[in-house]
Amino acid sequence: MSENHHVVPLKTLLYNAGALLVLTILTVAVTWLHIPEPFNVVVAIGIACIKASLVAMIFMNLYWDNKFNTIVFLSSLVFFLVFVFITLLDTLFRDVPFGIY
Amino acid sequence: METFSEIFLPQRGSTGAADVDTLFHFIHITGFILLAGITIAIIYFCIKYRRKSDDEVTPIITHNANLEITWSVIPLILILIVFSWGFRAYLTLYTPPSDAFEINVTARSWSWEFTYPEGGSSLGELYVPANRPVKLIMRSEDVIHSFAVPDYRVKMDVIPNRYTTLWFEANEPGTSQVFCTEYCGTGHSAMLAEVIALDEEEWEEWLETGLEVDEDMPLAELGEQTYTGASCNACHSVDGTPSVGPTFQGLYGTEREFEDGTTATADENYLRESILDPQARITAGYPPVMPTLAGSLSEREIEGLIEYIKELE
Amino acid sequence: MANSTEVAEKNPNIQHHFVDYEQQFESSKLGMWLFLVTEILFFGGLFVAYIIYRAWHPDLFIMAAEQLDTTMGAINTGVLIASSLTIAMAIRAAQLNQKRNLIILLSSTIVLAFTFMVIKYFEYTHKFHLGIYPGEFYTYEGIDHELASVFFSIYYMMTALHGIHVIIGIVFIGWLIYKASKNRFSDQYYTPVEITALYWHLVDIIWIFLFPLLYLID
Amino acid sequence: MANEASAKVKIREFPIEENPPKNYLNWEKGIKSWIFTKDHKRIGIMYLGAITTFFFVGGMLAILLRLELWEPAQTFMSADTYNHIFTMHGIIMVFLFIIPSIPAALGNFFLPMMIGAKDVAFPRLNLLSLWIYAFGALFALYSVAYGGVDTGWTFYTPYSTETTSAVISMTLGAFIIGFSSILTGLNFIVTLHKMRSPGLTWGRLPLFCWAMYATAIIQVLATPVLAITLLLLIMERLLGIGIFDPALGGDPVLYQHFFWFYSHPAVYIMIVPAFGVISELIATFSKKTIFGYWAIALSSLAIAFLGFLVWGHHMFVSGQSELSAVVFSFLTFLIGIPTGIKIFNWVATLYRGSISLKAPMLYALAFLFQFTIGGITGIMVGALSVDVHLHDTYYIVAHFHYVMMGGTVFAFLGGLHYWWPKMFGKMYNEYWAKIASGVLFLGFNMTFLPQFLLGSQGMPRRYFNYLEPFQGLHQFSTVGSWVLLVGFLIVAIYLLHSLLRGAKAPSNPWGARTMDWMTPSPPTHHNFDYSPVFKHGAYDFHEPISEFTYGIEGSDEGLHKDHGETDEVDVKQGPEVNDK
Ligand code: HEA
Ligand code: HEA
Ligand code: HEC
Ligand code: CUA
Ligand SMILES: [Cu+2]
Repeated sequence: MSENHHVVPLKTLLYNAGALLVLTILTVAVTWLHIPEPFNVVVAIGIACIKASLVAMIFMNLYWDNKFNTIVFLSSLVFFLVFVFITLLDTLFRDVPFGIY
Repeated sequence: METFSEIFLPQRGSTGAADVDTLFHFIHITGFILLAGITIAIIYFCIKYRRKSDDEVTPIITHNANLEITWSVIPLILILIVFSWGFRAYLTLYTPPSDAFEINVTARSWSWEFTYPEGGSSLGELYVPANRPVKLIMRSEDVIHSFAVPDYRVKMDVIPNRYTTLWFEANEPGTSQVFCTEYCGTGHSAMLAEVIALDEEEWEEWLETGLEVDEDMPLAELGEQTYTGASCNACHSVDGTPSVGPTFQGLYGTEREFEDGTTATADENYLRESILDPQARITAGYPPVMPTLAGSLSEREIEGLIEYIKELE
Repeated sequence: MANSTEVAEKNPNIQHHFVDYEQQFESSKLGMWLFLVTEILFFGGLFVAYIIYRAWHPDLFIMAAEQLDTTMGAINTGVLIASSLTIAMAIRAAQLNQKRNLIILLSSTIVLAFTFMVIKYFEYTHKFHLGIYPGEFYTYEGIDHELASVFFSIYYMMTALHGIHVIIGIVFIGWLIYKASKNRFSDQYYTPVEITALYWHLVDIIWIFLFPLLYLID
Repeated sequence: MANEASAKVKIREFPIEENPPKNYLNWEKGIKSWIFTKDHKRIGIMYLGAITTFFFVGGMLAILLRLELWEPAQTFMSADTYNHIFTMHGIIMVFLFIIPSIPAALGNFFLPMMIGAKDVAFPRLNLLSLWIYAFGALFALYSVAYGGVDTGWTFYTPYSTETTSAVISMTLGAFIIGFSSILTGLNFIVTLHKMRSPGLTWGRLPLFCWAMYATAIIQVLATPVLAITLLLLIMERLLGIGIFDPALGGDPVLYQHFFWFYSHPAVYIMIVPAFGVISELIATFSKKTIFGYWAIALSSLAIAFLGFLVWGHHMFVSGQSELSAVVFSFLTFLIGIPTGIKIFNWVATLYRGSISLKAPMLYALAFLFQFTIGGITGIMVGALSVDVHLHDTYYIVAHFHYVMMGGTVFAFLGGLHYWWPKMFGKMYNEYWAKIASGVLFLGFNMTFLPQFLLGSQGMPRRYFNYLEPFQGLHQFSTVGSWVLLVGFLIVAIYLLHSLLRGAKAPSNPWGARTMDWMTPSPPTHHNFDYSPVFKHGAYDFHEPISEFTYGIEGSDEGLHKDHGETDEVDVKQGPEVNDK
């Protein structure tokens, strides 16, 4: 039974945590650089995404797991993005007069 | 065609209405044909292929790709037509011409106030020139309302924190009904108004004199007008039926009892106070919801209202 | 469903309607992932509010974020990452039948979770002290923006909801420790450890996004 | 297909025992055996009881609404009362009746049986979902006791933050009920993935299951957004957080985005299960392989997905940007295509079938007619310029009653009749059932057809008072609602009669081929006392019924005396294999 469950090596776990901590320091450090808008957001979110994928893949075992679980996880992000972008389609374009289309 | 149209739709009061109507009829007719086709097929099959014995065997027909494509593509074409048509008309509906005559609209629970560039304002009656584009710049003082004129096929929500706009061009002089079509509470269905489109002469004349209150009109008649114009009728009846607020019938001269236990006689002063500062004394058994009308009614209108209430025995 | 009763006798942790442990384990895990999906969309609503308001009022966010203590936020990020590590190691301990380690690792996860909450407590009280309350109770004058209270409403909604999730996590992990002390887990059965860990990692992931979005605006 | 020998399993036929003395209803006795049951069938029955009760309450409120609209101005209730009543009508019908209706009652009962499982994947969660539902309903009742709400079922801000009515407890109730819906959906997805019996490939899955699968996806993805929306609304009232309240700098239109991001997908939570029921009814009562199996199955998923992209069509005149209105309108139309595919495939299934016009089939045919009207008027209001005129008028009211009442409720009634013998082991009176379906069809169309006219002529919705010229149509509609009431009373009477002294039902009165019928009526406690194996698809009507009652040899532990045919199949096609 649990023979076919993946037991993650201790080293992998520790390295992963180390990488996460380094990225945390990095994300704080880049704010000292004062990257101009909007790239600072891009960098901050980019780093957060890498961190989240590390947690999901290693700690949450998705890398070794049934791929369907990954699909389930990613689908939530897809629908979240749908929510964000379509709403922005309204909120960012309220003052744009209709004539331009 | 015109009479056929009038079964479904109100009269066409604006230049934009015809395009909307044609699309409306197009969808109805196409839809009806589709529906008829489906219904006839169902009925025909049900009769033709009725079960005759319990051990009937049916053929194995699993699918047919050509059919699936046909009944995906035909609707696709139809919706593309409908979409672009609706889109184009919407574009005109919400792009006011630059020379439009501008009027400000203020919505509050539950009345409409119209302010004209010349400075005057009217309650519950919007005067516009016919055959000339009019642009409304609208704002709400409390919750969301919606300004709708079915005759003109226009509608737009009126929201508290920013201006929304709407434009139309009445194609002939006449009166059309205005509804509030966004639910706004007790008086929602009484939040009515009228648009009165005037021909050029009348419009010029109205611009000159209309904003001033007609000095000759008897006070009670003015009061009656204000009663609906300022939407007192949303909460007060004149025939004794209970509503949000007490009825006006027989109100004058009676002994009023208040939430704090005190009493007073409903005389002129009391009526004036009730209109201008409704929260000062709350009549027992009623919620403290009446909006103040100080500022939006002229002195003569207030007098008119009081006179009108006095006359309602 | 072959002979499910027979199998069930062998492993008392299998419920009657499952064929074997594998089916039950995989089902629970898929169930948990689906639950995490709902959690993501639940928080997603708040992120949408955040994004919309930030797009509308970038200046507000820059001004208001200055009131947030980056150091504390960063430490808390580290704390949560460490707790993710300990709970991931806890699964390993369960898989390898190391009962003692399992209990120690779960307990350290709880300790870290409490640390997180304590730091949050100090952050909150500091703000309350300044009069930075959510919504209408906001009284702080230091930020020259009429929507300052809206920023902090979003901040409080996000972090408080996250904090509630941390507390729920603490309760569940506490329950795991209790069960572990009763020898309930082994390489034959550790589903609860696995799915609680999934939950806990998600709480971590959400914080990973909250931290740069709320604290690191410049 | 290099089959290893080990994948082969001996199977045999298990002839169905008719009306055995022990079934799930009398398996255990006492109230406790119900409220603490983990049996999906009993949970389904309790849901059925609850939603029928709420449908009755919501329906009676509707009768009151229609009565009040008999005359302009006050007929017998005040404007405030009217506002409370239509709000309660909407909330009860949507959150307490229609969303749980087919999934939680019929789905809970039949989904596990259709896939040959003993129960759903998480029976305890299932029971929890019922309790959460009951708990949420209590909040709603509490709110009614404390004055009810008058916001409309949409809770638009800022009205909902300003009104003095009991908004918090009501939204809390809806918030809680949302979790029950999430749990049901989650349970169904896992059940369908992990609990299918050997041989039940995705391509053999009954279409009802496919529909439940699509519904469950929407429930899981959309309902959490409702939860956060209502939570923010509650916070707006409690703390004044100012996200939605314009008085505090918030944006009321943003609230509408949040609300409809859930509530538009929610309309597909209401209708997609109905599609599933209709697929079963049409196939069974035409005794014919369903036409376009994959088209119907996958279009449910397409609808579920597209349903997330169109919410803004409720906001064409709300003040959202024109760009988004245009995008929303375009996406809205796309949904017509997968839906049309379904309708056409159903009609094609009738072709050369062996059609039996039993009451469930009558409901299914009425569904086709009424839902097509509802759907096409949906296209009508999806057209930008036309919706400007029709928005918030009775045209909208008619549109959504045609899809919800004429669609979902009719499908629900069809399903209720279809599965009644299985659920309770009793036949209903076919004669009266046919009459009632006719009365309901008539009453429904009398009530709501005139509302299209009212709306296109400009009559706004949520209006307590109306102008004189609308009176004739309003009265016609009110009379229609009485016909509806009579129809429902007939249904209630003969169904009660059937419960008390109906004839015993055979195990498969309609000759269906899905697994839910391959067990006694009512089913035994564990659904099947053997491990079922699927040899054929759900609509292989050319195979005799005996081909559908196979199970793994010996899995009954010697319960079955008469031994049918034996066979051997490759069970590697079981659920585990399919997933990867
Ligand atoms: C069960 C519930 C349900 C369902 C299934 C639908 C289905 C659809 N609805 Fe409806 N709708 C509601 C419930 C539902 N709706 C409710 C409750 C409201 C009001 C909420 C409120 O404000 O209180 C509402 C309001 C509503 C509006 C907002 C109107 C307004 O307020 O101004 C719109 C606008 O686009 C709309 C569109 C649609 C469309 C395009 C579909 C489509 O899914 C329909 C698709 C079906 C067909 C098209 C018919 C079959 C197809 C064919 C026969 C093929 C041929 C077709 C073509 C050529 C297109 N609906
Ligand atoms: C599932 C959804 C659903 C259903 C089924 C119904 C059913 C009915 N609705 Fe409702 N309605 C809504 C959902 C629904 N409605 C919503 C969401 C709104 C909008 C609210 C808002 O604006 O906020 C609305 C609004 C609404 C209005 C508009 C109010 C207004 O805008 O001012 C009207 C007016 O006529 C109306 C009428 C009716 C009528 C006559 C029925 C009839 O079909 C009812 C018939 C039912 C009965 C008479 C009950 C009898 C039952 C039994 C005897 C028990 C036996 C039962 C079984 C055995 C199953 N409804
Ligand atoms: C929100 C609904 C509402 C509107 C609109 C409204 N009222 Fe009232 N009115 C009330 C209520 C409720 C009361 C009783 C409570 C109170 O005394 O404030 C009341 C009380 C009164 C009274 C005192 C009656 C008594 O019982 O002593 C007068 C006079 C009055 N209103 C006049 C008007 C006039 C004139 C208008 C229109 C210009 C108007 N109201 C508009 C709700 C309303
Ligand atoms: Cu104002 Cu409705
Ligand atoms: Cu919709």
